[in-house]
Formats: sequence, structure tokens, C-alpha cells
Amino acid sequence: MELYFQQLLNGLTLGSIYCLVALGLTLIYGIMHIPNFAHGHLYMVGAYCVLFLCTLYGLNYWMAILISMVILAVIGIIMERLVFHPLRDSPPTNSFIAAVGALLFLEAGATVLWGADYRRMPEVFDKVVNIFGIMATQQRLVVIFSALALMGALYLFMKKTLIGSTIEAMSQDREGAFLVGIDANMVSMMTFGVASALAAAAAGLAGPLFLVFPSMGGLLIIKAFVIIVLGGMGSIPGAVAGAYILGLAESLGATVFPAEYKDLVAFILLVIILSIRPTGLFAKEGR
Amino acid sequence: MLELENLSVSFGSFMALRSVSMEVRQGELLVLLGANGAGKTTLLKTISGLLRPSGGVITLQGKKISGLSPSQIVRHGISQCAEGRRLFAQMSVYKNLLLGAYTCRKDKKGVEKSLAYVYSLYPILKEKENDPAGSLSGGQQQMVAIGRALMARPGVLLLDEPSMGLAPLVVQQMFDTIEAINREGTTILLAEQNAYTALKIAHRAYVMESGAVVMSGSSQDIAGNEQIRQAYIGA
Amino acid sequence: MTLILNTESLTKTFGGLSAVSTVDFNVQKGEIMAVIGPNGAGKSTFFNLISGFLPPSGGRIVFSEEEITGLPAHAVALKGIARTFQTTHLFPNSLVIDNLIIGNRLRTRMNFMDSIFKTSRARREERESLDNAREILDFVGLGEAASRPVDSISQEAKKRLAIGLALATRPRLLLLDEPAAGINFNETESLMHLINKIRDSGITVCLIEHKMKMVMNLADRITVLNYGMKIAEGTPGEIQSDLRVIEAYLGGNEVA
Amino acid sequence: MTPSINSLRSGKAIYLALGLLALALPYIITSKYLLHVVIMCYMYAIAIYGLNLILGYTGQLSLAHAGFYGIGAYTVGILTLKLHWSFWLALPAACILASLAGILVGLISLRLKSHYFTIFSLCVGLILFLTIEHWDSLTEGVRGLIGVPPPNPIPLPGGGSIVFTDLNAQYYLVLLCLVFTIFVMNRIINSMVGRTFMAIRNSEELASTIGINVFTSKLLSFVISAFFAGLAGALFAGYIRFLGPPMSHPNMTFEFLLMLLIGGQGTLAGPLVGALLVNTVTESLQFMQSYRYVVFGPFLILVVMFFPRGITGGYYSLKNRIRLKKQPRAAHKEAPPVLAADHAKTKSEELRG
Repeated sequence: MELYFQQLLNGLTLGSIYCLVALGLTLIYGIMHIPNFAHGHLYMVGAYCVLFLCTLYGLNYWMAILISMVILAVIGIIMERLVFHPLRDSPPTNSFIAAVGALLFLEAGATVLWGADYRRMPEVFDKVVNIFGIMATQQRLVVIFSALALMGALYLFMKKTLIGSTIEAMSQDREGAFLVGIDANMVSMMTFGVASALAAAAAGLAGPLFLVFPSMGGLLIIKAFVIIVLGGMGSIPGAVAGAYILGLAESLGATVFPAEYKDLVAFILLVIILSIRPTGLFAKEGR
Repeated sequence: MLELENLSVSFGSFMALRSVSMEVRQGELLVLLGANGAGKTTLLKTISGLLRPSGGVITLQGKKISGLSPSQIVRHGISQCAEGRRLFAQMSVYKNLLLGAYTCRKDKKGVEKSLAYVYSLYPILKEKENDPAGSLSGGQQQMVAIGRALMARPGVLLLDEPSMGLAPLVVQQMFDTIEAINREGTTILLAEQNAYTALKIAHRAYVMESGAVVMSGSSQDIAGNEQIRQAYIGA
Repeated sequence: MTLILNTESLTKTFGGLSAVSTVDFNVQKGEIMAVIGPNGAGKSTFFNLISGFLPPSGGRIVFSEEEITGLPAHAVALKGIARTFQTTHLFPNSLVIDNLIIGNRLRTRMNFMDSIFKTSRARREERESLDNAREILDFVGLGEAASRPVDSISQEAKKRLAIGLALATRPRLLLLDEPAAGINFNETESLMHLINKIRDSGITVCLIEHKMKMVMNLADRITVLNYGMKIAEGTPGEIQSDLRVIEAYLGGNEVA
Repeated sequence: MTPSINSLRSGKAIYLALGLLALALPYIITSKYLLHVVIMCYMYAIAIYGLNLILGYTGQLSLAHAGFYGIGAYTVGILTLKLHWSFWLALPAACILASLAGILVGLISLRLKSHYFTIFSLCVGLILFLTIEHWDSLTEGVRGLIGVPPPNPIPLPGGGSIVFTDLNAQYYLVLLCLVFTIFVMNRIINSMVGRTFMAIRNSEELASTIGINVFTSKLLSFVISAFFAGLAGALFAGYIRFLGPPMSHPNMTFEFLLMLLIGGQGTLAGPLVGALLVNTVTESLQFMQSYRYVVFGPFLILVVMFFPRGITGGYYSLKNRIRLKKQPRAAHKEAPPVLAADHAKTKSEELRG
């Protein structure tokens, strides 16, 4: 029984990280209708940023996360301007392919700059706490609660500020957004900025738990896609639900299947779901 | 106030608008009549900056506005309530209205005033403030759309077929409020298929056919003209 | 006169709203039937139902005494109904003639093995398809332009080419969705001529069109839709003087 | 439907010359290393022809391609190494197995619309990769299959035999398969079947109104595409004789994609041109090794931005333009649509009444 609780906690941790990544992906999809295959690689760059800010410059962990969120936001905006903005009118396969190009560039760039070896982030919260008999490292709790806090902040930003609402407005009716005077360029850049910052935050939070290496984004991005397809592409609540479903499915699956197959869980889940519901689990009808 | 001079829009070799000249005077309610495909929507979209003209100039109070982006045009005081309403369906009525004031969001007091004004025009919207816009009836959605366009406090309000898909009784109410909005000082350019009803509230009218203006004059003159039927149903 | 197409209380609802509701519609063999109505009246949805793009929510569609309700689009095409779209999707980088050859695909039986081994069937069918394309091209008046790239012909010629592609399937009923949309008014003459020619060749035509002068000159009968319902049906003369139609178009309480 | 029809007729001499050059190549280049590079190019080209059929001609971006390539390779590897089959039996078995996998995947995924299909195919690609990587008892996992035997010698009638430890023999085997691939592709794309694929690429809606069953046609294209990926993988197994999971990783698909796009999607010469060009450049940039994507990534983006039809496509449109200019009654150049930035009609709008 305790094993299950332990896995539940692990699942929530995983789910939190997936959630932050998938939220960014779904935001971008909602606005630009691009599956940004390079999003996981922004996560990777974010992880390196936090790692270096902590180890080389000796920055405080939280400070490092904050700064790398800013750095990544800038990188995201640059990516939007250079890669996706020029392609906004071309057929969709072209932007998919451009995203693949960006992904290859980021991964190779990281390898050139930082080498292909695996690195470990120093642990910050390494104490183990005991909650109702379940042992948990503080870091896991930090991940879970920080992710919740970030989601809350995102929610407030989207719902309570007019600027934030423009993202939602643009994804619901593009022409309507133009008509009220919302600037498409501004919203696209802001969306990429916010999404990339979220990826950086996810990377910073997950950093001490996992290893940091140039191709770390590859598997994650595909899981993030599984999540947003699960939740209906472009849907924010769908992405949150999907992320926790996948996180829990993976960690509880690990108690049933051999560990080396745990990555398969996500993809098999997707195959099953899309075979039954070709537009995702929570997708709205119509359209 | 708003002037179009030899405005042309083409899609490939197709001329959707051919050298349209038009003048919208301060404070008037001008109606733009014509059958489907006559070019009314193209004209309004071009004024709003959603389409780029291939020739001609649009000026607002002497300043050239053609070529500006849609958001700049809203800032210049022209807002449009588009065909098909283009609401943010999953957002609340309140949020939709608030986004209408996006360009003047800094002026908190002004936004509140406009909101109060829209609610006074359409009290039902106040009641449904928190409902998603998409859940409202067609007529109420149209109110949200007009209200949202008013929130930008436009000097010129462009309305594209506000009666489309609405039951006749609702259409009448819709026109009553449009007339009221105009009386309070907003210049209105109304594109409408529902000719006779629109002519009753309008000061002047232009009739379009195949992308060109074929007739213009005071509402009474136009209403009495048999040619308008010709333009619509070819009879 | 025999009936070629009729619908019985055909209905389509989208999330509670009915775009088309209980429409009884019939087309006689050999006529030109026009479907008109104000914006948002449900005309395109109606065509999409007949051509199998949308499954109806209720009602029946009968084509040549055979029920085709709910058949997918390609199966409807095989039964002998062809259609065009408001926007023409041609193969932009290829030649005019190449655009038409594929129209004969539904008449061919060859599979990829035939094409790899260039079997006699493949060769025969390719030849037939090319002949068919040539014939249609002459019919729509583009015989001269056969070997020109599509990019280089006029918008109006593209329209005729798109109609030609539908004709290349050798349909018994041709649905034209706003054939004159996107072409200039002075170019509609040749299009009307073509549509008449199609009817004279024995193909029944059913079209949606906004350009009223064209509709009134062309159609044998007209069906008027408003709010997804059929409000009138009759000859152009009858329709022009029908009060419900005038009201639908120009609004009620005529002041004139 | 593509300009290749014309160029095939007019350029027979060129093709003959190219064919002769390919035949004589092992005697022209003496460097074993260079010949090896060419063999690899041919092998990739075969796989890319498959990708070209589904992406370039049918308009569906599949990112599972390396998975089928892996299936082909591992089928040959396992059958010859563990079950001691003859390579000549394992080769068709590999192609068939890859095609069967293609049918299975296609049946589920081809109902999905553009980006869903692409994402799904990427997941399938990863599933295939992870399966190969983790199924130790069958594939030896990360260690890889070592010592796959070369193709069995073919006895010659007059005594002696063709031995495939010889580089030249391998070259001719791969060349034969490449010629076979190009032959099949040429026949397909210049037939009604190819026209059917291109009609789907153009508009699925229009294709279905002219009686094309879009789903089964896409499935056919996908399966043929998987077949050729399998063939390329099978040849790889017999030539390189060492198989590791990375060959089936989606990164491999990305490489194929890069070569295809640079060569020119939707053209007959594109895959071969792309494979030869990209590999030669890669080999000459040896010092960059895995860093080459720092250059290739942005290059890929630039290609889709400025030359969406690649080198070959660019060449054809240039030729077309010149031909048009020569035509006396050249039509007026149509002005580009003035529709401001982005508000193309959405499908739902078009379907509305």
C-alpha cells in the first residue's frame, strides 16, 4: 500500500513538470496552430541555464530559476520572430518542419557549447520528510507546490489581466481579436515568451531530480504532445488534466510493468485514445 | 468624416471592389445595401484594415488611414461589429465587453462608463454578465457584438449585417437600438441586406452591386426606387 | 419529367442550432435548379449534405430512386453526383490538361500493381482518361490552353476548369456552389453559356448563386432557403414576385 | 502532373548518361571511402523515396519513417543472424514486415487530420524505437546486433560467385535496388495512382468529390512508403552488418526529412539529389560530426521558407518560368492576393451556410 502512495507522490511530481511544459505547448498551439516540436528543447536550454546560474555564478536556486525564465522568454520570442512568424501563411507542414529545424539546432547547439555528457544539478532541498508515513524528498514537494503556484499565477494572468486575456481571445476567435484592436504580433510574441518561461521553470524545478543533457527534451516533448492531444489541443484545462493523468499513469504503471517500458506507457495511451477518439479525449465537438 | 476615394480591392484578377467612393458624414447613420456578394463585407473589412486595398485611399477626418493595421485603426476610432459576430465564445459576456475596450484599457474610468452605457442599452447583458458568450441566444450574442464594438468608444461604428440569422421581431429591436446609438452621437455605417427595415432608420444609403456603388441618396429616395429590387433579386 | 434528386425533410443541426431544417427539395431530370437565399440561409450546408460531406441529422436523400442518405462523399460521387466548391482547388503547378485527367479516376479500375507493370489495363485506362480530359477540355472551351500551366490562365478560365473537373467524372447531376463567385461581372456571360451547354448535354444542374441576374436568366426553377427552411419554390418569374422572398431579401413592411 | 513527365521524354539522353555513370562509378572513383559514401547515399535515397511518396506526393508528414527503416533492418538482422535465414529470403521478408507495420499504423493514424497525424506518427516512431531498444531478448537492446552476415554469395553459372564482402558487389546491389525504387516511383507517380495521391495532397475534399476514397489511397501511399523504408533498412543490415537502436530513432527521420526537403519534395529526382548532396556535405564537414545540425537546423528552416520545393523543385519552376516567357501569348501575371496577413477562411466557415 505504501508503495502505491509513494508512486502517487512520484506521479504528482512528474505530472507537475509535464503540466508546465504542456501548458506552454498548448498555449502556442491555441494561438498559432503550430505543434512546436522544439518546445522540449527550450526546456533543455532552461535546465542548462539554471544549472550554470547555480553552479558557475553561485546564484540562489530560486533566483536562478527566475533569471532563466526571463532568458528563455527572450529566446522564445526570438524563435517566434525568426522561425514561425515568417511562416504564418505557408502550409502547416512547413511550420512543422521548421519546428524540427529549430529542435535540431538547439540540441546540436547545446552539444557544441556544453558537451554531450550528463550533468547533475546540485540538490537544494535534499532533506527527506515524513508525511503520514510516506517518505518524500523535499524537492518533490517543492516541485508539486511550485508548479501549482505557477499554474495559479498563469491562471490569474490569463483571467484577471486584460493583457493575459488577449491570449485566450486570440485562440478563440482570431478575427474577433483583430477587430477589438488586439495586435497579433504582440500576442504571438507574448505567448511564446510565457510558454518558454514556463518550460524554463519546469526545467529548473525538475533539475535536481533528473539529469541534464542536450537530448533531454526529446522524450519530454513527445510526452507533452501526448498530453495535449489527450486534453484536446489548445485547451488549457485539458493540458492540466492530461499532464496529471500521464504522470500518474507512468508512475503507477511502473509498479506493474518492468521499468524499462515506462516510457512506452505514454505512447500506448495515446495510440489507444486516438484510435477511439480521433480528436482527443476532452476535445469539444463541432469545429 | 470618413471618406473613401476610388477604393479598389482585388483577389487575383477578381475585383471585389471597383473604385468605390463614399463619404460618411459626422453623426449620420449611413446604410450600405446590396445582395450577397455585392462587396459590402469586403468594404467594411477594408476600412477596418483586415484587407489591404489595391488602390484608392481611406481618410478619417482628413488623415489617411488605409494601410494601417487593424489595431491602429481601432485606435483611430473606427470599430467594427463583424458579420458572424466573432465573439470569444468561451469567455464571459463581461470579458468580451472588456476586451472591446482593449485599445483604451488605460482609461479605467472611461471603460467603466462605456460598460455602463452598453448595459443601459442592453440590460439583459448585465444579467448574463458571467455567462459564456457562446451560450447566449443569437440576438443576445449580437448585442454582445455591438456592445463590444461600442466599448472602444468609436467615432465611427461599422456594423456588418447585424440582422443576419435573427428572427424578424429581434431584428426590429436590434434596429431600434442601432438608431438609439446613432442618436447619441455615434456615426454609423451599417451594411445590411434587410433593406426596407434598414432604410427606415438610416439617413442616407448607398446601394452596391458587383463591387461597385450603383446608387446613392437619401433613404426616402432609395426606398422609393424600384432599382433596388433589381439589385437584390434581379426583378 | 422524372425526378433525379429529392430530399425528404432533410435536417442538419450543429450543437442545437439547425442550419437546415426539414427541407423537401426536388430536382427534375434535365433542368437547371437554383438554390438562393440570404447569407446564412443554409445553402452551402444543404449542398454539403447532398454531396456527402456532412451526415444529415434527419431526413432522407434519394438520387435516381436510390437512397444515398449518409453515404460518404466519394461514394456519392460514384453514384453520379459531382460538385464544385466556392474556392477552386486546382493543381497550381501543373498543366491545365493534367488537372482533368484525375477526373476519370472513378471510372478506372487499375491499382498500383497495374501502374508499376504498365499492364494493358493501365495503358487502356490512362489513354481513356486522357481522351476524356481532352473531350471535357474542349467542352468547357479550354482546348487551346491544354498545355499551359494553371497559374497562367485567368480566374474565369480556372472556374471553367474546376467545372470541367467535376464534368470529367461524367456525373448525371452537377452541383455548382457559387460558380460566379470571385469572377468579374462581365465574365459571367461565358459561364452562363457553359452552364446552359452542360444542361443541353443532358446533365442536370443544381446551383447556388448570389448573382441574381445570372440566376434569373439561367434557372428553370428556383428554391429559396431562409433560416435553413425552404420558403419558396418556383419559376424565376414566380420567385421575383413572391412576397415571402422579397421579405426575406429586402426585409418586411415594404415602404415603396 | 509534375514537370518530370516532360523532362523524362526530352532528357532521355541525360538519364542514359547518368545511368552509365552510375554503372561505371566503382571504376571511376578508386577511393573505397568515397564509394562507401555513395553506397550510403543510395541507401538513404531509397528510404527517402518512400518518405517522398507520402509527404511530397500525398501531403502527409509522417515522422515514423525511421521506425519502418529499423523494422526492415532488424528483420534482416534477426532472421539471418539468429535464425540463419538466407539474406535473399530475409530481404523480402523485411519489406513485407515493414509494409504490414505500415498497414497497422496507417489504419489507425490516417484518419487523423494533419497535425494529429504528424504527432501520432512521431509517437509511433518512438514506440518502434523504444521497442527495439528495450526488447533485449530479440534485438539485443542497446548493445545492438553485431555481426549480421553479408548477403549470401550468388553462384555464377560459369563457376565462381558474386561475393558481398566485396564493396563493388554491395554497390551494385544497392544501385539495383535504387534503380528499382526509382522505376517503381516513376511508374506510380506518372499513373492514375500517382495522380490520385497528388489530388489528395491538393485538397482532400476535392479528391473525395471526384470519387476518390481518400482514406484507402492514403493508406496505400503510406504502405508503399513503409515498404521502401523497410527495403533501405534491409540493405543497411546486409551492408553495415551492425545494427543499433539509434538507426530507428526519430532523429533518423529528421535526417531523411532534411535530405528530402533540400533535394525537393514532390519531385522524382529530389530524394537522390538531397541524399547525395547532404551526405557529401556532411562527410566533408566530418570535423563537425554531430554538431552539423547547428548548420543544418537553420538551413532546414531557410529551405521551407524560401525554397519549399527544394533544389529540384526550384529548378523546375525556373525552367517553367523560362518556358512561359518564351510563349508568345503569355498570360498576364496575376497579382498576388491582397488578403491581409492571416485570416484565411476556416473550414467551419466554408461549411457554414
